[in-house]
Amino acid sequence: MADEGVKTTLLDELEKGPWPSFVKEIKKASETSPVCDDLLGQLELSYEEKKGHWKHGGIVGVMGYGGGVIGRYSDVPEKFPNVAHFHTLRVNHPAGWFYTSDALRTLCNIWERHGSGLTNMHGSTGDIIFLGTKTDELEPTFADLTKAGFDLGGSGSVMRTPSCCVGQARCEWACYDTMKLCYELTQTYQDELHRPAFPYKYKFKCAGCPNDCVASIARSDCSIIGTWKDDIQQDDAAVAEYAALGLDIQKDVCDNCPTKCMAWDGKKLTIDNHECVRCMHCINVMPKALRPGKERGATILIGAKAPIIQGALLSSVLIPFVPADELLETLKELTGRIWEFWSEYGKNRERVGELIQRVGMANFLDAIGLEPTPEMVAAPRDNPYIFFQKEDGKPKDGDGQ
Amino acid sequence: MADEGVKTTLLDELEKGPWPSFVKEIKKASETSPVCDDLLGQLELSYEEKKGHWKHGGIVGVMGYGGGVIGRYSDVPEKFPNVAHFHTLRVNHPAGWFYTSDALRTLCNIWERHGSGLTNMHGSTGDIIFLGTKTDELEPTFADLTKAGFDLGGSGSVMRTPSCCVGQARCEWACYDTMKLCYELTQTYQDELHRPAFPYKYKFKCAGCPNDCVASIARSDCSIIGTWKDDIQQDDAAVAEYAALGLDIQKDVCDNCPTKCMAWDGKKLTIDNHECVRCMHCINVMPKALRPGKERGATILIGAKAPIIQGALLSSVLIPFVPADELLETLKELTGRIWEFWSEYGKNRERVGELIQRVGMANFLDAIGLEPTPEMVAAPRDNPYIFFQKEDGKPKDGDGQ
Amino acid sequence: MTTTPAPAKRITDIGPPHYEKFLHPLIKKNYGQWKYHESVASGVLRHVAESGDEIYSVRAGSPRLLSTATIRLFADLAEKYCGGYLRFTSRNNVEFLLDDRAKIEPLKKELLALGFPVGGTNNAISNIVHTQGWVHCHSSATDASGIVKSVMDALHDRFTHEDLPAKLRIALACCLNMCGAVHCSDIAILGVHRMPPQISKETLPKVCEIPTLIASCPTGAIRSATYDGKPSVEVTEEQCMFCANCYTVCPAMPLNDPENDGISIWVGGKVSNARSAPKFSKLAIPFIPNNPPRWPEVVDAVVNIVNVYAKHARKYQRMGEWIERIGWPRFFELTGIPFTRYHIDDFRYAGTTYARSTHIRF
Amino acid sequence: MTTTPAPAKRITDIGPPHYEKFLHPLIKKNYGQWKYHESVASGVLRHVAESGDEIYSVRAGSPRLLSTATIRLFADLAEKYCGGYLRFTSRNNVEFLLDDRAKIEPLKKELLALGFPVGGTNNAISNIVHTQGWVHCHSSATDASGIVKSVMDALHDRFTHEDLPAKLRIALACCLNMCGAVHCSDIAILGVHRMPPQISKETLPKVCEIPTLIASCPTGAIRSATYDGKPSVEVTEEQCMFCANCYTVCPAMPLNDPENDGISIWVGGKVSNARSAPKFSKLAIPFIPNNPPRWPEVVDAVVNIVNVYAKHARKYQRMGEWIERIGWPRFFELTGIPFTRYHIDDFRYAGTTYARSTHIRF
Amino acid sequence: MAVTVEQLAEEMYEMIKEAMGKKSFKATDLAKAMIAKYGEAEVSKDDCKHAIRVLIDTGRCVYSYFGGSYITLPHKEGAAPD
Ligand code: SRM
Ligand code: SRM
Ligand code: SRM
Ligand code: SRM
Ligand code: SF4
Ligand code: SF4
Ligand code: SF4
Ligand code: SF4
Ligand code: SF4
Ligand code: SF4
Ligand code: SF4
Ligand code: SF4
Repeated sequence: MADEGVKTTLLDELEKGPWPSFVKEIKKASETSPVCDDLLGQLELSYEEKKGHWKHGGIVGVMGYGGGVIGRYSDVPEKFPNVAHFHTLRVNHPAGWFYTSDALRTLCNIWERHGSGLTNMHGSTGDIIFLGTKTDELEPTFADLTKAGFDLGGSGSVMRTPSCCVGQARCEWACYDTMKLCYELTQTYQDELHRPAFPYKYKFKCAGCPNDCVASIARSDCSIIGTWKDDIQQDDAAVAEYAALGLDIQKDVCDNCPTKCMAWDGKKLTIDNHECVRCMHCINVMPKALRPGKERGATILIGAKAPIIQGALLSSVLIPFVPADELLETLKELTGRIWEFWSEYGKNRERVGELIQRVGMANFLDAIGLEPTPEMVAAPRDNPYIFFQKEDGKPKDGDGQ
Repeated sequence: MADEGVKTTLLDELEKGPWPSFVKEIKKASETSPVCDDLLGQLELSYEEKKGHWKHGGIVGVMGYGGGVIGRYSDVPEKFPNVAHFHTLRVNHPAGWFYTSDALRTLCNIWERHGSGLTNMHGSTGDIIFLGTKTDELEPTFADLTKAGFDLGGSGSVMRTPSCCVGQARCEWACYDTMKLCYELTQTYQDELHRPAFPYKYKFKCAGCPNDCVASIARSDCSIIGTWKDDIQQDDAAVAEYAALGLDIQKDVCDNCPTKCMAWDGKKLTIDNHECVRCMHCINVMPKALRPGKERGATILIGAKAPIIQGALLSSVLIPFVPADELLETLKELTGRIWEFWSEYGKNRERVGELIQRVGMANFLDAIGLEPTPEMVAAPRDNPYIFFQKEDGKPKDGDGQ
Repeated sequence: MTTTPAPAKRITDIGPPHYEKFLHPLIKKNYGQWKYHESVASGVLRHVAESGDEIYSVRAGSPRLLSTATIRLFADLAEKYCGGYLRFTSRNNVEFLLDDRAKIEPLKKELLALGFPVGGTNNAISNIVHTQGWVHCHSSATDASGIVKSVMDALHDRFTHEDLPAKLRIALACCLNMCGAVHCSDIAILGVHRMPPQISKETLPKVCEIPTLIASCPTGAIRSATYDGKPSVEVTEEQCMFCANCYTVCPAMPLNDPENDGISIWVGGKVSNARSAPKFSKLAIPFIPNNPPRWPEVVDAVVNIVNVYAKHARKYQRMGEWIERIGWPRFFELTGIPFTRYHIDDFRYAGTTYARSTHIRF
Repeated sequence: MTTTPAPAKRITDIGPPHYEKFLHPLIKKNYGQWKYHESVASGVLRHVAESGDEIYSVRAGSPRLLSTATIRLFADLAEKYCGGYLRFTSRNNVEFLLDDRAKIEPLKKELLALGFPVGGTNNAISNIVHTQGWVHCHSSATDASGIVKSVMDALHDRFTHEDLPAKLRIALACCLNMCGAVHCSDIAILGVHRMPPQISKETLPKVCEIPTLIASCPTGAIRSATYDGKPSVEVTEEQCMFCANCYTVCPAMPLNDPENDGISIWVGGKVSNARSAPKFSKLAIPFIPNNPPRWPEVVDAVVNIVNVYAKHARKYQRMGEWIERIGWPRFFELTGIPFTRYHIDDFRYAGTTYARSTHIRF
Repeated sequence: MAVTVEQLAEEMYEMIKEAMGKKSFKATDLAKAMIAKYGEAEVSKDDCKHAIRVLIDTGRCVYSYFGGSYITLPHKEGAAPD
């Protein structure tokens, strides 16, 4: 038992206070898994020394896959032999992170059998993280997982586990079926998920509307964000009700509209839908009165990533609108072309967003066969350094080269 | 006479239409100056061939000065011998471009005596441009000019002729005396204006208020733009008058205020001056009712330039506020330090704005002895790549270098 | 990669289970047919379908690092109150999906008794997205879970109450790799190094490819050198900005150091397209030393920023929208955070961040 | 440098004459004491001093390229109507300064008769800031004065009437050096090359420093080479974006070419801090061939943009402010200008110009 | 197809062995090398993918990971030695 086995003076401080404590979780797990005592011990050491005690990397995995396991070794194995190996498995979550009690228990059973009993529900990319086991247990864990219908997620230079917002399962604003798309992308690209063949990682995230509850525009190489093309659906009676209940429609709604395309005369709300940029604000404030239009689909954006190493990127518009029922096909076709170009020209560890910046958006569009549209840019160029192409320029003969 | 001497079929087209014609001007000048015939001839050739006919550069000047003359030679001198040489002189204009009829006539006399009789009133930097003469005439022109109290402006790697808006001479909004400052800067730096000692050109422009009628923020390495610190002076009666005359104060004034810090209740205009960013809009719309505050001075900004070669720059804030009566002294001190750093570290043809971008604003501030303030940035950095300095980091001993 | 012998008939590439298996029957029935939602109480949402059906979601805070024991607890609760149906959110909270309004209060009571606060909806502070820290990563400049716990303890009331001007999203990443994707958060807590890589001269030639290593440094601080006659590298310390990219590709270049590692705080990012476009977080506090177990200076800094925001922002203004309204100088004035040379950008887009107008508040 | 022998006693470094000598007595008296102004008529301003004194300014358009004959004409008019006091503006118009209101109309009449339109004040289109072009510069990709004349002929009514939503500033520069500082104009007309430098192999080694030349190219398109055994350079054409910086430092690298030189049009820049911060102009039309003497395609393009703006912009909205309100896609739609690959930035800040939100109008 | 998947696998294996300790190859490096050698008519990207899969599934090669993923010979288990 943790309480007997290890002294955790510092960590014990983190059992106090109203927020649920991860230290308590580790201690709970240590009741059934002795490795957790050593984890506590090493963590306490880190807290004393203000320094991590894990070695760099480690190359382990399950047979045939190039990802899904993060190898991890202690740099003080003599002190904490039970965490000398402490690898994690990334288990691909079900779309939308829905579970039944049974499914959860199945996962618990497997992980108690083979590992520390510690998890992250979930990892930042969306996977179920099985936190800490030994090399010998990897293959058996994998066998039990697949038998139970689960498979590994990604790590290394692969497509990563796609994720999505709750979407049509529980949200009235989902402009397409995010969970279905997420599931189908995951299934379509099983090979790309498990066998590294890219210059670097590639992430998909599917959000049902511009609220982007899965942070796709900030965190995925390919962001699919629901939107609509026609007019906002408006229920005037419900608008009146909000007003009657005290909502200041002018101030709270109209004044916050980014394009100021809404007018409220005290009785009637008028939206100039031609000017609306589908930001969702008015809908968010009055969900009973306003809803996205009926012609639904998504905007496809490309290139988000964290800052390493050229600076963080947000995704940028690639296709302004794809109807909901054409999304999967369009994405498959597009993704094929993107991956082909990226695999051919991407440098090692170059994310697709960085590649686009390096070669220029226009060249990237050429390569993947898309026409430039003004929706792709916040503004046209302001510098005069245009690479006019040969077809446009008519170079004359001369003594030049 | 032009009409007899040269055929200008194409140029003649540009004598038509309501806007005053430069072709007419050249023809007028050709009545007294035969070189203008050849200028017309060569220009007509350019119009036929869609191509300029001047050779690159040419190194001419007046004795002792390194600037103020742009050498120019025709590449078809055999056809147009009178413009075989066609140098321009840049003559430093009086601040604010004010003249008397006499002063203008004096300039005309000199230029008819020594040159083509063609001018630009004025060049883009602000100089009086004497357009076209021969090498032999440079020194005599200069002698006549100085005798009449005029001197040359700049060209090459010098401080260029400072310029300013009309300011307190005729504008109620001038927050400091732009013409005086412009004049005094010009006089202070006569040596730097005439004898190239910098990595590249350096321009001052002085605008009396944020309307920036001399485009200083876009066109000068050092921009001095008037502003105020206290509250906008407000005349409620005059506001009411504007309203009575039909100005929609809510829509035209308040709604256009960038910080929305104005409120109009139909009777009284209230400005939250604490939030005002001194944009001038409300004052521009109601000059009789609103005026800049009484605590006046200027913001000093640094670094504007045209795009060659790192891309165009606008000036950025260096000192948010300098009281009007301290401006000249502050600028002298600051400019000394800026020029010292720039001369030491600037690469050949590197403008000061480019240097700042290259070495980083913080290092530039260190070098010129200014403290960083948040007014200098539109926003703090969004990337985590901070060059922590040694004083802050406490590097330990180890096996590192 | 070391793999252990696999059983004869291995199952691979099956992907995750189909989500439909896990959907509450009422959700399956009304899939794509939701009409509107409303807040029932803090942490409790009511979604109403076109059919008139209603589903209630009760959201509980989670430390994310969960023992199977706790997961079993959640499973038990789900079974007891909602037919075994639950989900986790994109911010690692757990959501119980109920079709019976009457069961909300009992469930809440039980959750609270077990130490799981209910909240995080609407204009509350939700869970902190975070990463591994000293619990599992080799790369960390700080711990993750310990800081999250300390900060959420202090912000607990902001989780259980929906009374902020708008949503406020906090995220933490323990190094510049930013697995917590903190770059677009209202408040971001980011572990930073301040010590250049300390080259392990002995191991370097054995474990690293030198050209790859040299190429990895964005500032060109790494040059080739020889050590004991063997190829190695050296680092020009003035050119290092501690990104640790060299360490990612070469284990012999560790940067971590007890005194020089610590925390930076960033503010004003957002992800949603609501009102304004998504924004990056910007630097607020360059460095706070690591002070485990409870990082009091970090907690104070975050709480201070939250309080100032809560007091001054207008309704519906996210952190970044508020700061854009009042201007960055005022943000520093109101929070009392000093503005330093480190706040001024000097990376590739630095030029675009200088104040290129005279719009100034005095 | 070639200098001619100078007279014994040279006067140097005296600077320009002191401006006070040239000020109207009424201006000198009320210097710094102006109270307000108003528009009397298009092209005529009335400034009122605290003292109650009034000065009238009558602004006339000028081709900037002036013969001494015309300058003498202005001098005569100034003497006749306003004691000999006049000035030029920062946009090269001439302003007559009158203390007698009664003289305004006669002066205007005489100006008009002489072919000098009165206007350019307030929300009119003022004079076009421009440069030398084929009249004097070696570097030009187009003429300056000819285009300005043609465009202003077409926009003459917009000069003499103050009926635009806001000020509209046009500028022209005949090459990328941008002496007309067109980079922050409501409408910018910019001469561009589209042909890589044509190396004059014979002269190059004689007139240029090869290392300086190579260093001058921002894209690294110039590499050293030998020609006839002598050191020279060659240009990788695909890497050239026609900036002509190489030509500025080396005369043996001319880029100009009748077929490939032409005009690009840029829109939406501004300088003032009124309402919004100063902005750069953005690309509207990448290329229009040079078509002297009257460049009809350029004139049409500018007039079209002005008309669309005049029709759609709200009061007080400058070109760029209007476009930001309606969005760039709509700008291209309303003006009928095609959007091409050239509009997408690929220079150093390119990444900041991509549309990184879902804010889209359909 | 003139070149069999097995042949490709064998050649890739040799490549990897040769460069061991000097350079690591990514999947695309291997594919590019094979296509360069035999030409697109003889060898497709898919062939190369299959060849890599053969190498991995038989355990002759494994994936490694340092910032990005590489294909290498199997080696002793463990983290980077210090
Ligand atoms: C459950 C969840 C989706 C999921 O698949 O897991 C979700 C669910 C809802 N979101 Fe969200 N959002 C969820 C993460 C997000 C995120 C992602 C994140 O935080 O990392 C964002 C982007 C945040 C950002 O911009 O930085 C997000 C931005 C929004 C917004 C836009 C808020 C804004 O004004 O910027 C709304 C609209 C609103 O709240 O008015 C919204 C609204 C909603 C609604 C009301 C949608 C609906 O009609 O059902 C849901 C209840 C929200 C609530 O908490 O009150 N949701 N929502 C996520 C809950 C996370 C949590 O546990 O707290
Ligand atoms: C486990 C996880 C953090 C967590 O606690 O949740 C994680 C952990 C690691 N990430 Fe990450 N990343 C995790 C999500 C992310 C995210 C967030 C996301 O996917 O939404 C990001 C930012 C988004 C992005 O992809 O840019 C992220 C950006 C990185 C980066 C920087 C990549 C870049 O291009 O900027 C690295 C460094 C690298 O790949 O070399 C990295 C590298 C790592 C490594 C493998 C460390 C390394 O240098 O090799 C970490 C292993 C930690 C460990 O010991 O377990 N991790 N990583 C997340 C994966 C769990 C999952 O599968 O669900
Ligand atoms: C005479 C001149 C200054 C000088 O020293 O020569 C001048 C004079 C005045 N300007 Fe200006 N501006 C002058 C060039 C400018 C410039 C520079 C330029 O165009 O290159 C600008 C910046 C333009 C830009 O932003 O691109 C400029 C931006 C303004 C503004 C701000 C307009 C806006 O809304 O953005 C005002 C305020 C207004 O008009 O409401 C203004 C207002 C004024 C006032 C009303 C100031 C006053 O109270 O006397 C003057 C009469 C303006 C008029 O034309 O109606 N002046 N003004 C310049 C006349 C040029 C011309 O011949 O047309
Ligand atoms: C005469 C004038 C244009 C005009 O018609 O008004 C002019 C003419 C020339 N400029 Fe300029 N510049 C003139 C104002 C400007 C301005 C506007 C300003 O000062 O407000 C700019 C943009 C602002 C700036 O300084 O960035 C300007 C930016 C340039 C540049 C690009 C500099 C840069 O750092 O980006 C060059 C190229 C160079 O210096 O190598 C240049 C170079 C030239 C040269 C000397 C050509 C050359 O490559 O050497 C031109 C000589 C033309 C001739 O034959 O007379 N000129 N030049 C202007 C000077 C008249 C005067 O003294 O009043
Ligand atoms: S992104 Fe939109 S559709 Fe998806 S859960 Fe959030 S609000 Fe609903
Ligand atoms: S969705 Fe946004 S842009 Fe559209 S009307 Fe509503 S608030 Fe305005
Ligand atoms: S810049 Fe300001 S002070 Fe100067 S003329 Fe223009 S409006 Fe007047
Ligand atoms: S000067 Fe500008 S910011 Fe200040 S109150 Fe007037 S309109 Fe608003
Ligand atoms: S943010 Fe850095 S330290 Fe934290 S888990 Fe990711 S890679 Fe590891
Ligand atoms: S930490 Fe970053 S900047 Fe410093 S040496 Fe390593 S790669 Fe270069
Ligand atoms: S813009 Fe170019 S061509 Fe025109 S005057 Fe300036 S340097 Fe010469
Ligand atoms: S024109 Fe510019 S890009 Fe082309 S070769 Fe010359 S310097 Fe290089």
